[in-house]
Amino acid sequence: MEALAVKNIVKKFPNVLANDNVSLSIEKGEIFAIVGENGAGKSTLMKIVYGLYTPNSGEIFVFGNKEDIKNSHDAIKLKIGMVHQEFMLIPRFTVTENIVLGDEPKKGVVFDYKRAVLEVKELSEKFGLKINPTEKVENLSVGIQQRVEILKILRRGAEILILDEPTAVLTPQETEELFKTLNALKQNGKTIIFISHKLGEVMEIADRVAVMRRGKVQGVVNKPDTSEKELAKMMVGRDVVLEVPQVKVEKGKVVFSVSGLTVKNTRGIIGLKNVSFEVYSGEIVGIAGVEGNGQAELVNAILGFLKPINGKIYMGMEEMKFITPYNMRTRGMSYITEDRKRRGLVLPFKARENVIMGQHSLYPFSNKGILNNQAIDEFVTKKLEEFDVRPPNGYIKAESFSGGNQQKIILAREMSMKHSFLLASQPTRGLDVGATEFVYKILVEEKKKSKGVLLISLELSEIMGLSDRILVLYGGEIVGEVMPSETTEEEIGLMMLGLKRKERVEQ
Amino acid sequence: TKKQVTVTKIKIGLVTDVGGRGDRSFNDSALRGLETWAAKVKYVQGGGYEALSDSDFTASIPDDLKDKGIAALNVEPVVLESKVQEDYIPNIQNLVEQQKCDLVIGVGFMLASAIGESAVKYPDTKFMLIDSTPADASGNSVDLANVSSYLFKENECGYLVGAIAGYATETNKVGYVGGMEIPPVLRYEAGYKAGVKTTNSKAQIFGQYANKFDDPALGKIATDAQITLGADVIFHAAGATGNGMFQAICEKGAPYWGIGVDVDMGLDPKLCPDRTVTSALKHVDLATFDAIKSVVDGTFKGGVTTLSLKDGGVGYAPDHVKDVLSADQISKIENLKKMIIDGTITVPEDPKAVDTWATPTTF
Amino acid sequence: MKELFYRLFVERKEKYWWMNLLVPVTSIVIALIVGAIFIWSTGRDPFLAYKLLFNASGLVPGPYWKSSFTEMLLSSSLFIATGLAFAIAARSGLFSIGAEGQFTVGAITAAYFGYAKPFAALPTIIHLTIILLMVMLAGGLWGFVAGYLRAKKGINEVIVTIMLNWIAFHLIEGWLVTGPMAADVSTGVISGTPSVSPTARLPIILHNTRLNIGILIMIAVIIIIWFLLYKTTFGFEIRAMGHTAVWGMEASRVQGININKRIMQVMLISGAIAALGGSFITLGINFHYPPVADSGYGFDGIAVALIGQNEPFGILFSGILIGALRTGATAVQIAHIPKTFPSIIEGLIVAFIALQELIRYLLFKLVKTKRTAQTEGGLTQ
Amino acid sequence: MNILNQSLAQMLDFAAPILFAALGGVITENGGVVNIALDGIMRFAAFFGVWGASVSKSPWVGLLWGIGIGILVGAFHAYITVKWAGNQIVSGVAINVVAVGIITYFLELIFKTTGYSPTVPYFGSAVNRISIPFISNIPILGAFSNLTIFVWLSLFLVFGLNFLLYRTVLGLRIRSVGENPIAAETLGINVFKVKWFSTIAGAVLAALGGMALSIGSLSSFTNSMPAGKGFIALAAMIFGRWTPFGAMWASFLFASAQVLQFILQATAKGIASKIPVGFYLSLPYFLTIGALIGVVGKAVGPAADGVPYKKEG
Ligand SMILES: Nc1ncnc2c1ncn2[C@@H]1O[C@H](COP(=O)(O)OP(=O)(O)OP(=O)(O)O)[C@@H](O)[C@H]1O
Ligand SMILES: Nc1ncnc2c1ncn2[C@@H]1O[C@H](COP(=O)(O)OP(=O)(O)OP(=O)(O)O)[C@@H](O)[C@H]1O
Ligand SMILES: [Mg+2]
Ligand SMILES: [Mg+2]
Repeated sequence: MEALAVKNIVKKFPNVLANDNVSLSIEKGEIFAIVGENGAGKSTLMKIVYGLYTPNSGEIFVFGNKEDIKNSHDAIKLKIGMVHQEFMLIPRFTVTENIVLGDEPKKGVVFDYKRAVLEVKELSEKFGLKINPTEKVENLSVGIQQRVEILKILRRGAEILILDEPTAVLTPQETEELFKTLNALKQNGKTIIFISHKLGEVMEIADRVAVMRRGKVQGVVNKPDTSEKELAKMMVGRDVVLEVPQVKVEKGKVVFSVSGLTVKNTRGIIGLKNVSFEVYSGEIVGIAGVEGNGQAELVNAILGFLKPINGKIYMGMEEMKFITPYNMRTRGMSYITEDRKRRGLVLPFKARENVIMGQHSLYPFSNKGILNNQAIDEFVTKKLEEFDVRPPNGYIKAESFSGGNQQKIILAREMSMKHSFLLASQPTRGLDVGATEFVYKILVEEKKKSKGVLLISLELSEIMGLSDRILVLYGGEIVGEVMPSETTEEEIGLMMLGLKRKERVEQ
Repeated sequence: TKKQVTVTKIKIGLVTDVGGRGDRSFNDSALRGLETWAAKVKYVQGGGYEALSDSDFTASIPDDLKDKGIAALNVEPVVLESKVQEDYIPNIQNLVEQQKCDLVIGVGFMLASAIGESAVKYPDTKFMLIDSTPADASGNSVDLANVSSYLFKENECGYLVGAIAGYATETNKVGYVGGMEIPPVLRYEAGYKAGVKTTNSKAQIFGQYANKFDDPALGKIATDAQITLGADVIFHAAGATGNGMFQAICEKGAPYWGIGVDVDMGLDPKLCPDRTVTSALKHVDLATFDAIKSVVDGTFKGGVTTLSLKDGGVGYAPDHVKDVLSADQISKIENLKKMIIDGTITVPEDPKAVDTWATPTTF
Repeated sequence: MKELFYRLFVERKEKYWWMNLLVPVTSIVIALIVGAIFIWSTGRDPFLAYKLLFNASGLVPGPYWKSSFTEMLLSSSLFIATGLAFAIAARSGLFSIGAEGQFTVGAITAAYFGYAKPFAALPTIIHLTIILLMVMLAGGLWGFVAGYLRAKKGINEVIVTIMLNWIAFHLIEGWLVTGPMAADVSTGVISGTPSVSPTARLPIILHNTRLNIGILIMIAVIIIIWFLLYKTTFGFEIRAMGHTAVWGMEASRVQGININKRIMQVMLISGAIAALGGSFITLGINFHYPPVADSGYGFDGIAVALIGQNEPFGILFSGILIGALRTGATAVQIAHIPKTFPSIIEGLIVAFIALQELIRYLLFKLVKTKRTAQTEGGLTQ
Repeated sequence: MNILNQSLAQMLDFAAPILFAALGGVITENGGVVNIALDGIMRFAAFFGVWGASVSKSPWVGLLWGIGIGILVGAFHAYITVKWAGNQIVSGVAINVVAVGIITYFLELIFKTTGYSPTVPYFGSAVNRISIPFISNIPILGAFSNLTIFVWLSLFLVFGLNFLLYRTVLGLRIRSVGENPIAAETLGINVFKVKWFSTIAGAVLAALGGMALSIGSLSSFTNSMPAGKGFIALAAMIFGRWTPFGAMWASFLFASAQVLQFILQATAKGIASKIPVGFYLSLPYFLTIGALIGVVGKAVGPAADGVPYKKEG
């Protein structure tokens, strides 16, 4: 039986045709994957189904009936649930409040919080998704937040579950957990639409896969009839190699180091405990770990957003006394952020302004504080081409670029800045295969240019493929230091979960 | 024929200070002199004027001015209110150039420079200035042939109401609420304190400034604070801020008394007539009327006129004085009044001088 | 000039650039129409009211044009000052309601250095320069306090600026003007501070009017601020801060902008500009600080900045517009309309600026079919 | 009654208008709409309350009129900021500016003055007070022995609003909309309806604040009302971290400083009497800043406060 069908959906945005006559049909009880480049129109299509966008034309059928879904309320009534690419959670609310919002148990007008907590507890037990109902969401790791999102839609009895890039922020273990849940839901007859850039996952979980490109459906394939490679090619239009060629570069001197770093996070809890390590020029040091084990504290301490209660940070040999992004950058740090919209870009600024930001006060971009537009334009044009930003027009606002291209703008900026040390925090989060490949290429380039790179990633394969040395963070401590050639994903996985420690390898 | 009448009418322009129409104080008082008395009209809804009935006209003249020869003068009023200081000069300019007024009245000492400058610029127009003499560019007083200034001895009427307060208080504590520390208000304060000191040397005086002429809520809590401290007679010279004083007095009722300022507030049913023991009167209305009359009669002269107790330009209102003071005390007040008129007593103008001021001992 | 042209017509060409000009103009027209209906519904003559208003406003030539036009420019320069003060803070993501207090601080500082003995003997150029510098310093400091507390202590600038307004007001009018700076009433007649010396008066640029160089100074300030915003690294940084303000200016900080320093600098500049406006009222209009000066220019500056869309040249036009409405305001009393009527128009203009989505939608509806209007002009709900 | 009780009672009386308006700000901004129009709304309602009371000779009718205009102005704010996703600050400024112009106009139109309205029956008169004589001599409690219903109402509303925001379904939804409207929308909550409600409810509370001045504590409207109290309320709301009790303490702090200031001024002796009034008068404002530096520090509002919510596409 057909659970959901969209027919000839067209959706225009002021600048793009996001969905160009899209038709798809999804069977009840299947896991249906949609893949496609950044900006292909996947999320847009799902938001239309969920009533968040109104299509310019086209029809939607739910369980065979033509439906007019005007808002999420309608969608919820039709038993459609959606986990959004960007989490739809209220950080200051508790888990329970987030889950029951919109359909609250009540006594008269009074919100019956006690009963809500009980209901959430039952629900989490029933689906095997463990959570603490009274914890505030802002205190949860992203993985647990994901559970909250799923519980939210399950509580509403959704029959059709849409998951838009649910694994982008999950650890392999968490992803495994999620897949178990999804398979169980499928056994219960639920229909699942699954969007992901990680083709391996798609191949693991999906029954059928639709490939979208530039707003159109390229094709729908049965899983057994296809392969990761073929999917990648369908998406991007060419062959994609995600394997990183191992280059060996002579290690130089220390470009960055921390010693005995202990950091309290904004909640006042110690998030990083006595961490020490060095990054040498010409090497990529990977930091592996489950999200919430000190990565954020480490990054924020390096940027000066959190003041360490103990320990020192050095750029080269120089101890950094007053740590601000400005001071770190003038001493030779570049930074790729995990949160490009909030940290990486000034969205309403044009690409050109974003590209020179940070160097804007240097010659030739400015002279005695006055901007030199000609020099800026020349430089930006060159960089946009070099980094293959599409479209290569510096006068378009950053917010109008797709996620992948936004990331390239950030790369163009950070790479062109004079630096000896690169802090790369989850540089491929949410990027499609093409863009991910590009980022990998850039990181290897860095190494070749004898820069030191600190790569923080939740993606174990990424860490294994790129790093020369891997540090594993667990509970704010470095619980192991290994060389990728001498370890396995399993071993690191165990360390990440705090089940194993490994001494520092002496060189 | 009606048209002819309007053409021959003398036009009188008036610029209010920022307080504007309806301040229940000297702007309104000046407007009474111009609109009610000189022009015999009533300001009505939708703007404009309508004729005033004879009975209303008579009723509008207070008892102490009945003998001042107030009668309609067949003039046409043009009133411009000022929103901010910066409006004074453009308003005067408008009245002179566009409205072609014969006399332009500036209400309040804040117009001193504006009138001073304009009088030089328009030597053919006559000006009247209330509460101040005209000022030149450096703020000094100048004598101009086309400006007639009217000053008031607020300290004299302040003194009399202070003397009444000194008798009226049962707690030996009296209060004073000022708007801002500006000359006329300071003169009131000085007179009031001197008056209290004269009739009741034991009395403690609470003084407060709200720094605002237009916030009754502040006047109310200031008064409440004084009542809390034990004051039972309170005088204000604070414009609308003082309305809050009457509000507080009215709410508390007996035994508290309020004293009004500028006009006879004991007659104003909108304030607190039942608990207004007296008011310090300052007849801006009379001064305005007199100035207009001099223009109509052709006797207008430049120079300064200072109105005092002597000529009835200031005074105190009888209101509830009889109910509070004994006959003996009332006659003493009248005595004091006489002594000021004949110069036996000189009331201080500066509150700081009150402490060292020698109080009269026999009266 | 080329740059201005570029900004107005080329850069804004995002499909329907004319919208950016048409929307404010339409707002003004609709506000005037609504105002007329209002006057008419209260039984007064809207035509007469507007005739008086515009004749006296200086916007349209008429019999007394010279004086009304110059008066209009005189008051516009004050609105431009407070408008710019709000705008520059707003552009950097700060919400400053402090122009009111900074304005009065400027006015009192100008009065002091205008009459104080050692300065009063100096030649005009030197005297004025000293005064204006001191004015900007004092106003700048007043703004800086809010900037400092925001930058160093994270204290919301809205509260601090509101409190500082009142503190300025009470200290000036409850202490300085009636105390140490009070004019000697025994030698003069004005209340408040003594008059400033003739060398402290802003030179008149049009004979027989009050129009002085204040407006020229303000135009220069507009150009400087525009240059600062769009041509310098400083402006680059504060615009970045403004754009990222919703997220605590995080992106700006990460990119190496010293936002704390910039916040303090911006508040200093903002305060200095507002104070400059305040000094004009002392040095060009009243020539002393009056005992009561509850002017409201600071709050109107917010409206001016918003009508001018926080753009320096936009504020030039909105400042002139509001200046004209104010200049014409007292004249409407001849038609027995209260002097605050122009405030209604001013508020309505601001309201329609806030409703620009609606106006865009309506304008598109005029020129296009309904469907495209919905997707391109406005939003559907 | 002792001095403490009387001063406390005065403090409550003076705080009420500020508190009402601050509570109005709390509910509006918890729903994600910035409300700098508090001052303007207070002015509208202060006038309409008096007008109603003057026409009907009953303060209760005035109260209804004031609430009515509060609803209208709130709806205007909501129409601009919610329906058309207009800039909330711009809309608030528009209301403030219009209020200045239009109320003076009305004052002249209806009462033929531009200064003050006539006095009208009000809630401060003895018949309209809630008198509890037997507690009048108990310290502190005695302050409550003779308050107007407006003061009581302001105190009850603190509890009421706290209950609404933190205990009821509607409150949960209001806060969710102020924190993350898109999330609320995806859960089927009608964000627009909630915002309309919180904006109008906030305006009604601010309207009560305006009336607490004109027909609550005084008995007439004066043209300068509310003399900047709306902005003080705005500060109190931020100071109180967007919570009802926080707003209450902030309003109390401010009002106590004001009462204290007058008492100090009145009783100043010796050296203290030489201190210029300006210093006394600015005491409340210095205290507020001092409290922010010393105790309160950084305040963080609802996450989506001030961000226009548009439903896209
Ligand atoms: N609200 C919007 N307004 C304007 N354009 C939009 C909007 N949302 C999406 N777009 C545009 O529509 C296109 C499709 O975006 P969509 O988010 O559907 O892509 P996607 O396939 O989900 O990409 P990703 O893999 O990065 O999530 C993009 O080009 C994007 O720029
Ligand atoms: N209102 C808008 N106007 C113009 N562009 C928009 C608007 N809203 C979103 N976009 C753009 O649409 C694109 C797609 O939106 P979306 O949030 O799905 O990002 P994305 O391309 O999927 O990137 P990511 O990989 O980070 O999810 C982005 O480039 C975004 O900046
Ligand atoms: Mg997407
Ligand atoms: Mg996307």
